[in-house]
Amino acid sequence: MKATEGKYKYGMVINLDKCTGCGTCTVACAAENNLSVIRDETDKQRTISWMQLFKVTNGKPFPDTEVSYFPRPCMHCHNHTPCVSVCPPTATKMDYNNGIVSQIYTRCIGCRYCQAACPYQARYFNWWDGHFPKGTERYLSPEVSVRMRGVVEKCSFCHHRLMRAKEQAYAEDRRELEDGEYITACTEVCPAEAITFGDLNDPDSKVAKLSKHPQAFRLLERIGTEPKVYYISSKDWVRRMADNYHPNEFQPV
Amino acid sequence: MEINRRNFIQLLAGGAAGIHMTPLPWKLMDDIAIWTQNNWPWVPKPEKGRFDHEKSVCTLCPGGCGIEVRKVGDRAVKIEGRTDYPVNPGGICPLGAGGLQLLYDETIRFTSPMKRVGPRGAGQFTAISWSEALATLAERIGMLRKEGRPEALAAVDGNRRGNAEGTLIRRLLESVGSPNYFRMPSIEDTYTTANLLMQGNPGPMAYDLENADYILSVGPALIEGWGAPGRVIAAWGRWHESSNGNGPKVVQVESRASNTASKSDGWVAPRPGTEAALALGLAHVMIREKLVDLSFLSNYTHGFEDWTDEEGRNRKGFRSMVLDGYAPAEVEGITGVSADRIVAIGREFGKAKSPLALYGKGKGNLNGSLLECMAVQSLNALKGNINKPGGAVVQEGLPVASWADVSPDAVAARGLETGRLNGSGSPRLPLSESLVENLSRAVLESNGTPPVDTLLVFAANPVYTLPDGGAFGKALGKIPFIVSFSPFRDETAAMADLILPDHTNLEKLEDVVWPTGLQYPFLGLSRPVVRPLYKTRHSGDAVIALAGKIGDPVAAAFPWGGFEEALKERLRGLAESPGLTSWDESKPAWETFARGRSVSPDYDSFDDLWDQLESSGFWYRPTHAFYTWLSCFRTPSGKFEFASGRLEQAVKAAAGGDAGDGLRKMGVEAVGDQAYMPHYEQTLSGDGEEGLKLVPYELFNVSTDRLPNPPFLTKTLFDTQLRKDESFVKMNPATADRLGLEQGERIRIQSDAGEVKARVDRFEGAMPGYLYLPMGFGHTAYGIYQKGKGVNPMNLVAAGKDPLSGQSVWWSARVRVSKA
Amino acid sequence: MTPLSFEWHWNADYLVFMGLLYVALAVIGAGLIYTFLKTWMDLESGESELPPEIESRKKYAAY
Amino acid sequence: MDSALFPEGVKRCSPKVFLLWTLPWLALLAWGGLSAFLCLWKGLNQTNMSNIFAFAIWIVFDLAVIALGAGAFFTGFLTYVIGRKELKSIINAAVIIGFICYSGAVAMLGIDIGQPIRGWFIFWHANVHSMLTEVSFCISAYLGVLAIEYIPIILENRQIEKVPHLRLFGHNLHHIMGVFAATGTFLSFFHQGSLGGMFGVMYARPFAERWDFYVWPTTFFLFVFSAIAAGPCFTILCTKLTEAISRKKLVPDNAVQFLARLSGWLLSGYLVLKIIDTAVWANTTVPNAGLGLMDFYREGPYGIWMLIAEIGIFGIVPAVMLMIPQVRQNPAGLIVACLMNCTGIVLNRFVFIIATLAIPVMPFARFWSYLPTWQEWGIAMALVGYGFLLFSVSYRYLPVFPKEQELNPAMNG
Repeated sequence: MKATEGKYKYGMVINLDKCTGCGTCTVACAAENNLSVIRDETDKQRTISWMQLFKVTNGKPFPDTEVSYFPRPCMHCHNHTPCVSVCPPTATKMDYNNGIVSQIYTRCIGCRYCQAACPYQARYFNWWDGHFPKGTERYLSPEVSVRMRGVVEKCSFCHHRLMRAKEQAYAEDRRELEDGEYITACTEVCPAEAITFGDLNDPDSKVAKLSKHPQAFRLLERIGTEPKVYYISSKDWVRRMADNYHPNEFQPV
Repeated sequence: MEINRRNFIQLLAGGAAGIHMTPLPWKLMDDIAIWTQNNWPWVPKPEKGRFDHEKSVCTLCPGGCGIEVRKVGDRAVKIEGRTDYPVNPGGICPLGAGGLQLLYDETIRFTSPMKRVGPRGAGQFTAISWSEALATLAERIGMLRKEGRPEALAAVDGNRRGNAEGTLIRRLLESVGSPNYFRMPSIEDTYTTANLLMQGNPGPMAYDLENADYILSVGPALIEGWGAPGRVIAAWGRWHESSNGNGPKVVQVESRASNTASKSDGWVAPRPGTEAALALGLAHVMIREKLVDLSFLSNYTHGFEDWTDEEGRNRKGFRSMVLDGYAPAEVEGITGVSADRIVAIGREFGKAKSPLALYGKGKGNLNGSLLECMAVQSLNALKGNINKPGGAVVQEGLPVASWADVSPDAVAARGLETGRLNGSGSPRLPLSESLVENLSRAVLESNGTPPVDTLLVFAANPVYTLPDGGAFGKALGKIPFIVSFSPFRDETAAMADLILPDHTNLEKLEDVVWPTGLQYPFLGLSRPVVRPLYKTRHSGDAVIALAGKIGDPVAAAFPWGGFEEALKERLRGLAESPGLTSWDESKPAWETFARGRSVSPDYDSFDDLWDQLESSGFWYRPTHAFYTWLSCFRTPSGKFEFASGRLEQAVKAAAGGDAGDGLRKMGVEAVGDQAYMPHYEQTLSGDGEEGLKLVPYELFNVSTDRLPNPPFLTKTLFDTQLRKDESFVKMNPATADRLGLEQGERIRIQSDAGEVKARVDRFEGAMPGYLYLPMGFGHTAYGIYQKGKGVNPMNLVAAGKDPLSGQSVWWSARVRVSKA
Repeated sequence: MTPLSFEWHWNADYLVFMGLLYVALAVIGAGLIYTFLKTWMDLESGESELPPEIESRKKYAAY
Repeated sequence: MDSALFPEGVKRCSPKVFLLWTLPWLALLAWGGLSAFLCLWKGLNQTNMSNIFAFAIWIVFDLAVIALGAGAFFTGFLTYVIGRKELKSIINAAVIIGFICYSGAVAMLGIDIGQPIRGWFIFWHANVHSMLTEVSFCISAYLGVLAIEYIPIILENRQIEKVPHLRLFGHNLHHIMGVFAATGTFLSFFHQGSLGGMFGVMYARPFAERWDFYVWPTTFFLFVFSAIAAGPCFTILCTKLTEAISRKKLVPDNAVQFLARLSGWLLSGYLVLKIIDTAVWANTTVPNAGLGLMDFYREGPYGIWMLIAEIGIFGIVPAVMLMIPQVRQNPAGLIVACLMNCTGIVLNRFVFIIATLAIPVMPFARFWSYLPTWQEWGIAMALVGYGFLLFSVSYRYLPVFPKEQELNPAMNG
């Protein structure tokens, strides 16, 4: 299953120096994508949060302690996408034309093999039917279907926003989208503008340039999943957190 | 062909076989599968409708970010940032992004006026009509006036200082005849008082941090909700643009490895409550090493050098005080920060071109310490970085118009002459406007008829948010009649007898006055983006209607048809002042501001201005008269005062001559000249032996103020902050080892005010000897996502008083810990 | 999934995998049909009168 | 009372005793029924599975019983395809055990998936690249084969046998059983393999990942190998247990000894491959992922003991025991060796499922622990209850052990 390169390859760069760990991306994602709420949202093993914050510390004692955050959307792995290849009813697929890994909720049978195969813990199962306190079904967006229990879901790079942007472009008689015309909800909302989103295949796009930044890296790069989500950090200890290294192997930039 | 049984069956069988040769059955099977899976009756199906966007301003915190609400038909489906708003270029905060869960969750809101039917606190209400509700209240107020004790009407208001609704409420009390209008504490109290004492002008604190090149942030949760979060975090992002390494150096002063501390370029961790000593230690280094702006100090400040007062006495100046009392070694002893570090930071600050020292406490939802704020501001003064681009800017308030004065009748005039119940403004506490904690004390300590008969609560949830160990809630038990104007079923509303629910932010017209810390005058107009969902009413309208029902002379003080009319009259002032209602996205307001050119207004009349305000949602003036040091200070000396003349006058007035007595009454321990200057005094709550201290801390991604926390925000939390119904208290592993506590172990934390249970989170970034308990949890009201989740540290903090201001010391409290 | 399904791809992966599956199912199906037919024919031809002991079981005694 | 249904010439306990015997198993079934109802009605939130432990005790049970049930396909293969006639005395038991294991596993999977009514989507929208698709296809087809193999045994019931149509049908099925057995072997081989492949292909989880041989990772072959090494031992254990409970000798020693000897050799062969595989993995996959072998054995209870126990204690030891005639001919030795063999294989499945998921891959991801809820235990235990019940009923009413009469002449009534 060799990935045939498509025309577009949407990806993301998250600057961890800018990221303040505020969690707005998580909230905006939940609001944009009709994420369900379970009764106990502190159950971190079972809550659904497509954009999840991971907290890391440098492990030094007080007062040299530092914390940092990895906001983690779906990586939309480009190479032999681990979840896509294992899904028995083809409920998840990568669209080679834009690189987005989709999830068909009405197709998913809930076997959770994809969750087992994903090393980024980016996939979430609906252990419950979504709980919508009285009245809150009114904020649900018609652009994203509400999931039923028993299916797996994950970040879609706000695929419906791509559709929206394309429709807008067609309406204006344009074939191509401008850089920044299609961005995800988390990119849009980030108060520090730490997230950049766009087409990695377009050499002029901001995201493509940032992805080539010397301090740019990806999570678990050596496993070979080729994620389309990059991070930038000026801190060695943060960069070291992104992958497993043998002793003395890590090279500070 | 004859149809008989045999060939009918043949036909059927043939047809059945044949149809399987076509894709039809397979396609049908597929469609049926998908159709059934999409139609589970309990999975909501969002209605479709026309897509729309409405611009407004967020009022969920004092930050006032520009928002754009995406709508489908009549429904608001998403809150997003606005890129055409000068404060926040596109981004918002988690609470703002999750705001629709507050709007639409019926289980946490009041859907119509209510009167209490169950016992107080049980939250059992029955719906009544608005006319009945207002009549009940008007009658009660009329009765108080008839009985000649209008001062028994009190109001606690969470509106920001100077907004139209808050001013209306104050006006209601004034016209009825009660001086007992109290505003909920906030960092603004500290800022305005410090500015009054040192600069002679009670304007808002205006920090031009985008143009500073070194930022020493003493206490504010710089990237975790302080000021206008949209503005500060956007600046933060710009500073860390990978392509430019020329952002300012940011040094955070805080006792815990918060996000701000960790993400800053430097972190200094003094013991909580010793920040003033640290600031003065830095001042010591700067003065000793002559890293100060001597020309500013000698020409435009008072009390830097030793001086002689009018009576000819020799007075000590700031310089001698700092050099004598705050040597790095000494400061190390107080703060725990090494002398080397103090010297290093002092030098960095002193050598920077435009270093800015910011003061704050967390998000700023509660007050800070007045002496600390003054000490930090004196660092800016030492560098002459006052009223300069990249400095602390001296600003007047917004140029809004005042309404015609109230003319109280005899009853009201007599009522207004009674002393305020909280003692604020009295000689004992001349520097504070509102001390809500003292109100509860006055009520609790009263015998016989309580001094408050009817309490109105607006836009506040004091039962939960006040750092008073639960005293306010207890006081409510003694107040005969409580009226809540809260749109939410909060703790205070649960104690109320009458509910007159306000709209929530997206349903309400509001003026958003001057986001905290912003360097230029700014007013946002928050417009309703959805029609009110329930039978709620704008509190401004409710107040005006109430005044009408009370009758003259109260009614006469409210000549407006409604809140909008009153607001418009107030905003007329803006039309007479140069300002802008539009913004060019390519020119950040702070850049324009620093250039200091004058602006020509983009409106020519009030009507024009109002139209602009309604569409753009803001008015601002990105210009300033910098370096006007001869005229900008309105202190008794006309200069920036290290030694506050106004304070000295107040102390004298308080004690009738004996300065020491006056100072003691204000809670100041220091004696002599340093008492009038920024100096360090220990601030701590609770009695008992030296030992563990509790520091309540705020999380950016949890609503810690009056608003309930939307469940989406809980998704961003870690389960070392809240797990199931238990809060986690952070402590240094060394401290935990000393107490024999493992990760996750349950403990009981006790103070003189109360006791809570929590679980241990061993965290290297916590200062040894201190416990850090998150705020925003432990509600006893609202819905299933808030009620009973964790504990409220405010139940443990009580009694400590900040010197001079008399406000609460909530940032450090003595506690005891035992295993639970 | 059949070659008529919209997701079907005419490539080796599908042909081998689905092919083998259908072969296995066909063998099982054929076996069953054969047994049914044989039983039916045996009954028709009157060979239903087997000895009370099933032959095959008798054979066990030999081991 | 029900003696008319017994196979000819054998003795069975009274209905009362039998009823008493079934009670605990019925109780397990009831517990499982309640659990299943809750899981289907309220959803999988009734379990302690999570986004971390996406697979849990049910999948461990599933894989374990499928490995142990491999006795059916392997014995069938030896009996019908290779023609080892002595195994005819045990093939019925092996088939029934296999049927129990597979039907139980499939039923459990039906509850385990979040959307049971969409289960058929695997077949309908098959992703032919997924190992789980291969598993599902082969398991369901093989369950059909097992049913076909089971039918003639049912038809041999004394009363059913009286119906000529059915007797003849059973007889004819018997005749071409070789075809089914061969197909079953083919299917079973692929799903045992693809069950292993499921884990080996998870290349983003270095703990499970194994290098590829053609389209299959080595775990494909290791799972097949380990299943045929353990399956016969489980069949032996089941027959020995039946013998112990019924206090009768049911299977001639030659059949048992043949299976035991074969198991010993297969297990040894498997272990050689497993050790090579582990060594290769530890020296290629693991360092390529930036890890050392011991990095996997740090989290919670999942220490290096797993590897030692799986390969050493419950691998090499039973293999040696089974290969030594004196040991395997000793009744106690045989039982212990078979038990250890089965334990080792179950442990292997456990490690591949639970440890794989428990060990975080991202350096900053944390370790979570997992304990099943009573509902999860209920459904797992229902499988045990169902197994005992079906086997007991089969034993009571069907000629499961053709040599029973011969081996117990004294009881001939």
